[in-house]
Amino acid sequence: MTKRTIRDLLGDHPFFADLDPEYLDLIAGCGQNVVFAADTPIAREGEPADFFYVLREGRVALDVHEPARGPIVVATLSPGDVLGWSWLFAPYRWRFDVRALEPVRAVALDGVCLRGKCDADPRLGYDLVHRFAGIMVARLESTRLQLLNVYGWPA
Amino acid sequence: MTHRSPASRTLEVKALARVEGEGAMFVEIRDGAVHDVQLRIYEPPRFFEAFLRGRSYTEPPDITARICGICPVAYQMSAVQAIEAACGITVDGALRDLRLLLYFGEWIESHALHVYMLHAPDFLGYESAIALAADHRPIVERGLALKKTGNDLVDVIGGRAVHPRQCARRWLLPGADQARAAAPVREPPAGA
Amino acid sequence: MKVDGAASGPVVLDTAGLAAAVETLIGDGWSVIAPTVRDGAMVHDVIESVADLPTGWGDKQEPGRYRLRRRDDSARFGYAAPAQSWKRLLFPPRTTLWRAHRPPPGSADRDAGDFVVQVATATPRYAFLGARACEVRAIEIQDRVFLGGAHTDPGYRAARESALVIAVNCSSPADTCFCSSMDAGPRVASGADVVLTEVAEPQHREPWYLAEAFSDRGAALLRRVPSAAATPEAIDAADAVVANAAAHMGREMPDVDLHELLSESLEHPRWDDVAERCLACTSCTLVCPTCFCSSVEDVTDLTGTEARRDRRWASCFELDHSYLHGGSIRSGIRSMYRQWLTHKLGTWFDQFGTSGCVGCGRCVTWCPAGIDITEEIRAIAGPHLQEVTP
Amino acid sequence: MTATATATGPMAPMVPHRYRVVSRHTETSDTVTIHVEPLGDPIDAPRPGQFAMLWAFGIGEVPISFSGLPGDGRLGHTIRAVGTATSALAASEPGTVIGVRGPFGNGWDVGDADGGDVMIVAGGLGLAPLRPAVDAVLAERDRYRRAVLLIGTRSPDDLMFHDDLARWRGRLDLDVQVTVDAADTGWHGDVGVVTTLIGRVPVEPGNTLALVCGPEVMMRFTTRSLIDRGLDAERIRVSLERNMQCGVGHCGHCQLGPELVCLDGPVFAWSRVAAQSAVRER
Amino acid sequence: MSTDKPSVAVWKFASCDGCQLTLLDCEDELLEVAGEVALAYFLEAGLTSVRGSYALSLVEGSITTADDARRIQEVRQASRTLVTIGACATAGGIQALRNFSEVDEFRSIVYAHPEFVETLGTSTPISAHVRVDLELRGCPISKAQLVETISAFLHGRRPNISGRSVCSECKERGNVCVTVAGGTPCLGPITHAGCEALCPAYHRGCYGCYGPADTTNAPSLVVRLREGGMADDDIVRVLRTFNAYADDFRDASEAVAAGKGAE
Repeated sequence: MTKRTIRDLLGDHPFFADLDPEYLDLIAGCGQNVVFAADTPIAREGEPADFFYVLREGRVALDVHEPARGPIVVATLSPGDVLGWSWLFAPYRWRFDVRALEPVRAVALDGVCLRGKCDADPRLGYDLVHRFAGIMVARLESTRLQLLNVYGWPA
Repeated sequence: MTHRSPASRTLEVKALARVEGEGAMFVEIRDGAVHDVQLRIYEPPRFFEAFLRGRSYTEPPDITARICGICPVAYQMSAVQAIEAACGITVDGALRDLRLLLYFGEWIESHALHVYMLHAPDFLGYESAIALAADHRPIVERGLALKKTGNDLVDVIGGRAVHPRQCARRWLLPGADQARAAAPVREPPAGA
Repeated sequence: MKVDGAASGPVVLDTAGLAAAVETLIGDGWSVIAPTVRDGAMVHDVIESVADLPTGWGDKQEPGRYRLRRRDDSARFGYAAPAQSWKRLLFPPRTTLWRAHRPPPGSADRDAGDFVVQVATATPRYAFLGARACEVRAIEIQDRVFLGGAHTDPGYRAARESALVIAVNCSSPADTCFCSSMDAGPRVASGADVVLTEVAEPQHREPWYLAEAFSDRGAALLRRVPSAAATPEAIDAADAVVANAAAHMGREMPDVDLHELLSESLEHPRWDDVAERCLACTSCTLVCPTCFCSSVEDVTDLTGTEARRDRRWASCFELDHSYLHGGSIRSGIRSMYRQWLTHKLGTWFDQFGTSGCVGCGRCVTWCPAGIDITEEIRAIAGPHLQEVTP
Repeated sequence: MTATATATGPMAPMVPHRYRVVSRHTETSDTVTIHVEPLGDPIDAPRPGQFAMLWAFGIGEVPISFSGLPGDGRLGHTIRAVGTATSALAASEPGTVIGVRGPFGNGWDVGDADGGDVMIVAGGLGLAPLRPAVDAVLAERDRYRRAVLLIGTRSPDDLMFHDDLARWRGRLDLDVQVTVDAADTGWHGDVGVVTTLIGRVPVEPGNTLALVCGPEVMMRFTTRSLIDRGLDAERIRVSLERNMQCGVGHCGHCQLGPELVCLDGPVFAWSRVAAQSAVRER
Repeated sequence: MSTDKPSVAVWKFASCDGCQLTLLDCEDELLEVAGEVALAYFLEAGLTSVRGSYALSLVEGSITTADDARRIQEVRQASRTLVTIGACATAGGIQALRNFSEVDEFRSIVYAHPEFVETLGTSTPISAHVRVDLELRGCPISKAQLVETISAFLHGRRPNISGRSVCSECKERGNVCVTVAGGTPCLGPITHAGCEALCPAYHRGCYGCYGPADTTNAPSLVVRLREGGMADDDIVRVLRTFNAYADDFRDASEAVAAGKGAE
């Protein structure tokens, strides 16, 4: 079995579907394979968001810590999802705690590296922001539905 | 509530349940003589005399009925007579008879209420007519039947037992009832 | 002058013949129901003889207004739709569907106890005398609702199957009538046992009736009453009565595809306009001869030993009509009115293969706000009608 | 004159059949599943997706779908106690006799998925009417290719049918995914609305039948996600709720435009009701 | 009296006693009711002792004094279920006509010594003060609805009380519409059902004693009353009787009084 490169892994991931191959090369240069054991922290609220993760295997949870209740899970992400957009927007800090629910394999992409490449090539920047905006729209909609409490009984 | 001493005592009734209208009574007796009497009417004022001003002459009977739900006919009739007096009208014949019947119905209902449901339990040492019924059900049932007769009379002439509307047309036009033969009004609830 | 079977030709009845028909029916145990005068309007009621029929009475109906009037003849059926329809009798405003009993309180197995269900089985035997074409059509439409689907309504079926319909071709449509444009009148086409055409003579001479049997039961009835064979002149005279009625329809439903128009007009501004006038009082739905909505009420006695299920007329103008999960789907008058009109004239086709409107005009006359559905349709149809309406 | 009614007699379908509660299982804080068996004439055998009118003596009648059809004449109903009648039914201990009318409505028509994939999407209590559909698929598993069950609910505590879930998850030929709207870290499953699950499973749009049941908003968003994934609206089936009182299309309360939900539904192809569902009532 | 039966209390505020009398007027059901519930406080029936808490409180009358405003809080706290009975408790009653005037003037007109008379400036419904579980309409309430409510309470079901209009009951009863066929002004189209269309059945227009229906369009009815020849003063008065302060009636009468909505 041939070893798959970061570029191969990114190229197969739905988030980068139809991305200009030239950009794929560029982005792959900022990436590295990472592994997290089950139940280990991946990121912590307030910390610098230096990376985002392209999830390949295993699910992760986004938690909010509430003093009286402990961590509350606000979302889970699965292989095929992309974790983290804080690297793209100032002040580049994580908004949630992130935890591996299962053994996780992912490609970590260096945010600082990628921001530099986006600044150098606004077309790449536009493409990436566009992709993240799509994800944000979907997550916003999901969040709104969660807030609706559709399964609850009208008071 | 009674505090006894040989020649001095205080009677305090916080709610005079045997008369209509809400009042409390306080009687203080010292050395065998009434020393102080206080009657406190705490029934909230409703100002009928004030808001009747400016109403049409057709309206007082319906409005004054609401002074008392136990004797609405008395107030309606008073209003009717006052208006008729003001207009110089005298009513006689069948209409007067119907009014009397309406009145009689109210009297029967009201007296049965007082005799059977209020006074009898007092005289016989029961907390209420319902407690009385536990020992003397047929008597209470008789009282209720009498009361119902009075109410039925008001209902037939006035349309309903409380705040009737002098709707005697059904009586005056017997055919109107038969017209409803094919169209039964709702029947009373089960167990009624 | 013998009539043999349903297909036999028409006969002529004079007053004595009509009276004999009523007597025969009563003698056979029918409750004969016919229009009578009560409280300033025509209402259906039990009659004991032709003398109870409203001889010489007519009506004047306008949006939101009904008045009786004296006719200058002695017609017994010289008026348009009475205040309410025959629906009252076939689908009564309030019915007890069944009762159930369970052991009285204190019984060992009270809470887990079995219960027994009983239903009322009394079946009325109605003869409807004087039903109009629009009304007979309305009965046929309710037949589709209550009898035409996978489930039949037992109470309706019992009353309907026994009911004898002696219809009358309409001679005197009101200003609010539009049965012609709904293809529901003024001539009775089907659904009756006997169809009469009343020919009123001037100067208060007795009217006479052309009678046609539409069923074996109808023919059998006509055979038992004195009659004369109908001459061609009599038939012509009767035809002229109906033709005259058709020519004097007070209103007209715009000639458009109502089903299509309404399904495309759910956001028409006219709904807001009519919602300003509509009182949501339910009158239109309850006087409508085809409206069939009902609600059930479960009732118990005080001890909880006896339970009863009642069914009563309901209306899409009631807030509770569309109740779901703590709220009502249609909570405003705009929605309620739109539901009524789009159902009556539009989606009724989807559900029962016919319009729900027969053009009897009751919803127009008895609307306390005087809302006229033909006018509402005209407003909604708007541009579609430019060539038709000035 | 009155007569003792047989529910199959002349007053059918108005008269309830007598059924005795034989078991009562608490699903969540406000939801129970009862099983009932006939005391006299049983109702006709129901199909998955149909519903019955359940009557608590003297209290009232409510439409409740069949959540279990063991096939031995017993009926399973999962009831959420929200009103007086549902509360009384949900509180019915074994031995209680209730009234049952039905079965009403059209059912899921699982067979429409013959030879293709089945995707079942349940939101909250919407799993109840889908449970017999899941079992129908599993009973003739060979007729279908891929089978997916996606379940969304408010919180882990609101999950129902734990035994069935364990059984379904134990099968290799059924892909079961569960997500909740909110959870603490004691929950190791997914968090997020049920539509997020749709993006995670492989879908062969031209060859998939989707059965969807849950609150109306959930169904609207779910159908949109399915359509985004390429499904034809005709191949998406939803089960709707309206104020159903008679069950036989006579009372008029459950109208949705041209549809009588009790008769034409409660299961509809989304293509048939999408436009009507978009009408704004106020 | 046995205590395992649910205890029922009847309370009176500013009112005429007619609604609570309706309970005693249920002659055929009264002893049966007494068999199912423990009537624990009912001054009109001679039961005067207040004990603890009540499963069901029937509240008659409106709040017109500071004392009563306090007392209703106590009643609410002592009651598991609180049902208001009648137009006073539900809408402020006829005495709410003061709300459209100056109470000081009213007081000086009626009483020789107004300084002895304690009252608030308004007569308000119970629901303006405490949570109400159910409102029984009517001036007075209907006997059938009262028995139905008690029966429903006993068996834990929703009472069959519809908020449709009086027109519904007229049609159900077979009445001929007094407005359409007789030109008689009638509040039936906007009035809550429950009386079984009593007045129209006797050829009188409905005078709104059950207050507004669930869904009303009073402004449209005002237009119709004007078309029928009623003067604005008359329209204001017809809307201002026993339910004058109920939202829909009040808004309509105030609009007419302010000269709004004139053609």
